[in-house]
Amino acid sequence: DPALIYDLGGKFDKSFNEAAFGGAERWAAETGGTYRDIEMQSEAQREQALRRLAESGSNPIVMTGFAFSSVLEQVAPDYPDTTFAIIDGYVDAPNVRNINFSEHEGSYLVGMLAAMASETGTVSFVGGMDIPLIRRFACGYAQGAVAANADVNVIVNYTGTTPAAWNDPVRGGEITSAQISQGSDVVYAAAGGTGVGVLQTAADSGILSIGVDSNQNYMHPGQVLTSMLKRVDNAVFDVFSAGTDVETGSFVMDLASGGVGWALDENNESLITEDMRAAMAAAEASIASGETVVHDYTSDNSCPVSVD
Amino acid sequence: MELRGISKAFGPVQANKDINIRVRKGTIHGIIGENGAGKSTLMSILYGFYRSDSGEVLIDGKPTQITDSLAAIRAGIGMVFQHFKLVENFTVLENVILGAEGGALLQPSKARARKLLTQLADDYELSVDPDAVVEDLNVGHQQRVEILKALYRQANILILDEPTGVLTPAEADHLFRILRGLKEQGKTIILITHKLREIMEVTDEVSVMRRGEMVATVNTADTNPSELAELMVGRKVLLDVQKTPAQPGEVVVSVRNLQVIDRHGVERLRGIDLDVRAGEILGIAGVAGNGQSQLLEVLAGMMPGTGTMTMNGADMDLSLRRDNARTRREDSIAHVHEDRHRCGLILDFMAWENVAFGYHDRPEYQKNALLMDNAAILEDAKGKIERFDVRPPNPMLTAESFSGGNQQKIVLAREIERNPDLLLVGQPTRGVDIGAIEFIHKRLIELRDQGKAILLVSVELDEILSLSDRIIVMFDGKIMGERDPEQTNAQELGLLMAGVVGDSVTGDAA
Amino acid sequence: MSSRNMPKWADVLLVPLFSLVIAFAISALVILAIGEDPIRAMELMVTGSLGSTYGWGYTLYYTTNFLLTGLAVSIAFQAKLFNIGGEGQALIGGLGVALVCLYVPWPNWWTAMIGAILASAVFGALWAAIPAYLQARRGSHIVITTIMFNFIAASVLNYMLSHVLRPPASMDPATARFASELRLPRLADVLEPFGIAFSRSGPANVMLFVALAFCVLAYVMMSRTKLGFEIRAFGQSEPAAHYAGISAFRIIMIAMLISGALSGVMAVNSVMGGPQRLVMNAVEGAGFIGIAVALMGRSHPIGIIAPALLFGFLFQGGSELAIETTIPREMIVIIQALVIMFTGALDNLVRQPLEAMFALGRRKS
Amino acid sequence: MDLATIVQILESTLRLATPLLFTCLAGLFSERAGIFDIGLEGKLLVAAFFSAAFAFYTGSAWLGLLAGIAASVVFALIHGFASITFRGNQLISGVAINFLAAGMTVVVAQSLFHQGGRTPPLSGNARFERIDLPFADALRDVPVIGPLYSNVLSGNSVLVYLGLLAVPLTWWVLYRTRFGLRLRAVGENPAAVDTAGVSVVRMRYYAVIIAGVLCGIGGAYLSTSLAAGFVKDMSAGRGYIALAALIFAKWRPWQALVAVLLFGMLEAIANRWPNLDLGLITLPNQFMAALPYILTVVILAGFVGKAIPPRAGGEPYVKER
Ligand SMILES: Nc1ncnc2c1ncn2[C@@H]1O[C@H](COP(=O)(O)OP(=O)(O)OP(=O)(O)O)[C@@H](O)[C@H]1O
Ligand SMILES: Nc1ncnc2c1ncn2[C@@H]1O[C@H](COP(=O)(O)OP(=O)(O)OP(=O)(O)O)[C@@H](O)[C@H]1O
Ligand SMILES: [Mg+2]
Ligand SMILES: [Mg+2]
Repeated sequence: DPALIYDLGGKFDKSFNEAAFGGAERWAAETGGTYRDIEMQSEAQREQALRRLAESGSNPIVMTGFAFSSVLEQVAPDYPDTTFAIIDGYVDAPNVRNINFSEHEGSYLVGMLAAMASETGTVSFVGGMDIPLIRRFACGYAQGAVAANADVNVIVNYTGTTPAAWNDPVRGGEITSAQISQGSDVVYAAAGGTGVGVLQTAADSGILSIGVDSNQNYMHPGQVLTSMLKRVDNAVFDVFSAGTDVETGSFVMDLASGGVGWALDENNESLITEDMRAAMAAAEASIASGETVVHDYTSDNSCPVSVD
Repeated sequence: MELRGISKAFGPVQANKDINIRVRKGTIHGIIGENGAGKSTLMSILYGFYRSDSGEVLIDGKPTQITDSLAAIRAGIGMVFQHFKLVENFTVLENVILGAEGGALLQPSKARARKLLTQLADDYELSVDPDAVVEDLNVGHQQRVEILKALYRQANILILDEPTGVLTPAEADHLFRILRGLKEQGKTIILITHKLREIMEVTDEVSVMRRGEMVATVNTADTNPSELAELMVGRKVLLDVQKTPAQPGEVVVSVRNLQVIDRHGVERLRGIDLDVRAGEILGIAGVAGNGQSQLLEVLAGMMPGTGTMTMNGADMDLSLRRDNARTRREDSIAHVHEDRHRCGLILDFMAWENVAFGYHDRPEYQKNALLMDNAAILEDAKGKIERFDVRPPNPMLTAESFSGGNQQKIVLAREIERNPDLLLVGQPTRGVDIGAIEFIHKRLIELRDQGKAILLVSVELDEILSLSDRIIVMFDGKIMGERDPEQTNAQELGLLMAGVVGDSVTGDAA
Repeated sequence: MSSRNMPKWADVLLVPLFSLVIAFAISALVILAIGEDPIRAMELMVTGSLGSTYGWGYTLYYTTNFLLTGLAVSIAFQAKLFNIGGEGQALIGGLGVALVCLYVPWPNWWTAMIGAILASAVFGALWAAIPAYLQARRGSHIVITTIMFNFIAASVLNYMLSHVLRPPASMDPATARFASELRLPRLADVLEPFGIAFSRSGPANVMLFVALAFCVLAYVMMSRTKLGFEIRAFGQSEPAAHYAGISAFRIIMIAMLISGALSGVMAVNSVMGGPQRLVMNAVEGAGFIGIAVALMGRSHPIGIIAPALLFGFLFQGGSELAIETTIPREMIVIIQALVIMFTGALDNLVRQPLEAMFALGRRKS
Repeated sequence: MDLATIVQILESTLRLATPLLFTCLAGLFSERAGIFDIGLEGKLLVAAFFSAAFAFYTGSAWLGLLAGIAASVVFALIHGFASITFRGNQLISGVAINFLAAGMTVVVAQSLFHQGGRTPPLSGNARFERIDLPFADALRDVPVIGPLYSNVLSGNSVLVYLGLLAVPLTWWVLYRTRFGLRLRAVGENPAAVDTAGVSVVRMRYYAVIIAGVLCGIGGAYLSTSLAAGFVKDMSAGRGYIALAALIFAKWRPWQALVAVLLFGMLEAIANRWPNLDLGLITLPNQFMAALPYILTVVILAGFVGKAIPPRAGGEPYVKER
């Protein structure tokens, strides 16, 4: 059977891990198959969780989160017959499938929407843990906002420097309040479970928010501008469907391949004007064709627009 | 008021056995008995602080259930405990109203209480500043607060548990005046003490307790001190200890201008000078709390002081920057602490471990540089237990499973068998039965006869008189005078203990 | 804690045992309440932790942690000091391990292990030293200060891992991996020469033997040396220790330094023995479990071995439970809480009826 | 720093100080009565969970509040049972309470909601509404006072005001009522209270129950006001910070308010500027997070005035040895 290990935010973070869970569930529903999954409680348990699944014969094993990289590097060689898939990480081993997303591209799109929807000309970003991966979101978002409105002011904050940053809604809410007092009227949360607090505070204070990873538009209908979709669900679904034959190597899921995108549904229809839709369509086409290149923060650890 | 068939056990200790006692209304009734006879326990039961295992209480002829202190208060009983029950950082007023506020809000209660207190103060010579914080008051005044508490609750029966133990004679006299005044107002007073003089002075009737039992109740007018003493200890008191005259030798320890201020900033010793010679017992008499305990602790290196102290000619460091109790032991000073439960023993340690306690770093107890030689200690302990007739003679029992007298023997065995040049002894026979007392006294004399110096502190005048070769009386941290036991008596010492030299009272005792 | 009314063996064995039974019974009720089968849960825990050498590999790994933290709490308890700061001391000990493993070119694993033990002991001891000093000199309540130091330690580690020790390319708040020569031999390696096959996956390693050796050493120290005598005396009665000339300052400092050092050494197991790098929260609450272990083991250096194994079993069994059932891993936190409550705070609930029973028995005979 | 920033920091301070305030006052009642309470964290956590869970089921934040209080009081009674009735070690009992709460909340949440130890997000009446104080709108434009009144003071959850009222109320109860006199006395010298005819056990139970109620409100605030639902470990050490504030305040109510506002402000500042640039040095987030604990240790060390706890604190009251 295939198996899935979630990162510390937990299976029900409404975002990244929940997307993975959604993919696994979809696979189970469609194929009638069964799978195992594990939520860890602490950093120190990563290795045990991974080994436990490998020991008990699960194959392939998908894990969500860059933080597994270092552990998988150790574990993968011990189980040569098991295929591992890591989302957001990179491990150079023959039995590992590395899946990465072009979050900067998706973030670019929602950044444009944010700038277009903003009345104050100030938009903001709440990141989870302050790491290059999340800066990639921030950087894409800022580029998109600037592209839509050259005078836009982008405020960027991170929740913390440890995994606890993924699961601190109270702090997320407070940071959002601070951003609102600085004039922001659209906030983008790329912070796992912390984002729940960001979206909540935004809704409470009557400003717009942007969800991440999963489609979070439903959480506050009419108050979430859109969600940056990161199709972790598809990634998991693909691996589970391929089963033990899953291809190893590195795979990038970008806008062109449908790996990232933005959400439009009945909850946010009214917020997205015709102009916005048109702008989105143009931008998507331009990025997919390679005409517009969104700078990837992690390629050189820098951003053309400030994201500190 | 009457108590019938009261019994109370604390675990294995039977503190009260089938006690019957009647106290007539409007009298002062004394209860005497040795330490540990069960006096406090009995009164605590009457006050509902402890619950008796069996027996009943009758007040004005009516059986009364005294389940807790509230019930006792309601029955009109007030009690002044041996150890005051005051909230030290509250004011007098707050202490007085605590539990009897008379309303949910404090301000009106306080106003009411303030008025009543002034009145009580006038009626009974009980003046205390209602706004003073209790911990700033001296013991005499604290005791007045306790009495006021009881009167404020309109107590008709007032119990005082050893009220004079901590008082100067002048304060005690003042207290007795108060008590007589209360009696005239029709209150009933129960006075617990083991001082015969006080019984004779103020009581109308007296009951005697011995080892948890009530042995007699007599009219004070019909009895005399020696009869009471006999009743108390259960046989003719042989207070004379067989001993030969002392042959004092060299000065072993010499103390000059010793002063001590304790942790709370209270002056405990105000310039003590004394010498103890080899082969003599120097007894220190005094009311508890006049600095005797501190004197022993300073000499034993448990408490810092100023002044000079030489031991066998060598200077000791009184500041305790270099010295401590351990180095004093190395300088051949042994110490039998007055509180064997708190200090002298580790109750949870076995007897054999207690025998090494304090000397556990001695070379004879070490196997090598790292390990102790437990077998050697055990062997040593067996010998000491045998020689000091500790019962049961089992070194593997924990110290707390021995009776008080046997615990004291363990301590003495440990300290005396070290053959110290100077032995400091505090209250050697407190809470110890008669047989053990004789044994302990004999051992102390023996040590003296071996040419060792002994400094003895005791609140028991008889003990001081019969053991000492010289007697020093302490009062308020000072030495009031020195007497030869052959040429003095309890009366004279009593006056000195009260701070009376010749005919004048020193200090601001009153 | 001792009692006149009961034989010592009953006090040492029966009281913790009954407490444990109550704690387990309540836990079973909780499992039942959330709709799971406690018997099956127990079976799963037993097979998962003791049913294979893979399980044993983890059980004994956790046991090693708890032996060391349990010992740490015990030594402090013996001096009547409640060191609740084992968690922080172990975190800082982990920092010591990481520093010597990363920056000292050790020739082989065992020199590295000795170096790491020394470093972690020093780091842990230093972290305990400030609360100890404040208690000894200024009377600051050691329970409160050690709690505060746990949080401060977490912040220090958090800062070190996110800003100082994290390799430039890495996104994890964790140090780089140590050189592979420094990997401690696991039980599989140790048992191989004896022809015993043991799973290579479980991280139990030579530190288990080091921890057991520390237990024996601590036992000898407490029962056979002057220092142990003085620590016990001080713990039983501070005034008596003063009377005997035992310096309170010295005993508080030494007991806490030993305690902190032992907590620190625990990190050698969980850092060098486990992930081979320092990660966030490498201690995983072992500092607190040490309290439960010490309470059950009556603070006896040998007495804590069985409870440490019990908690190792619970810890490993608990993670199996989380995988195999819908019972979350936090179930073992509940069990841990109940054990601490019943053996530590509600001791009298078990003791009083037992004492009454013994008193009754004595009266009859 | 402009006024808007200051106003935002103060707003945030008040919000973040509120759970600390309730918890700190809880500790004050308990410890003033001689019962040490390091189980504040656990009570806060368990209250946060149960109020969120009940608010979710009933759709009413007020019912959630009651459930949170009930849960917290149950935990307080366990503490009382161990430390008053069975005269156990209060510190150990507190530690156990904290673990029990940490485990219990997740296990129950998982079994009820299957969301990894969370409750579903709360909305509408399941959360406490914000209340606008009178004249908030009218005064908004008055310089300085306006924003302070209209933004900082006004527009908070009803529980924030309850917390602010609890301070004078606590002071009044403690120093102006019979109950307060007895409560303080029982923490200083229980034997005095006992011999005065007042039950020590009863007084101490009252105290721990009040502590339970206050922690319950604090926990409810956390999950149904400050946040919109429960997440695992959401108390995040606030119980310990409250304990620190209690020591900081030397067990006095007004000072407790000052202490929690100070600690709340530290948290607000750390949220606003993760790395606080002071010109000469940059203080990392972690330093700000550790500051309450560091300050408390400094206070405990007695370098800044001595913190003397209630004298009978931590000791079970034993009449017969
Ligand atoms: N709370 C207690 N727990 C256990 N034993 C006690 C307790 N109180 C008193 N005892 C024991 O009961 C016996 C009687 O003690 P009690 O205090 O009544 O004597 P007393 O006559 O008042 O003596 P003293 O003159 O020393 O005050 C003693 O053996 C004492 O050790
Ligand atoms: N007969 C009496 N003599 C002296 N004091 C009394 C008497 N009856 C009641 N009191 C005192 O009056 C006060 C009020 O009694 P009440 O029964 O209301 O106290 P309580 O219920 O213990 O107090 P609280 O409700 O404040 O905790 C108590 O302090 C009690 O001690
Ligand atoms: Mg007495
Ligand atoms: Mg009432």
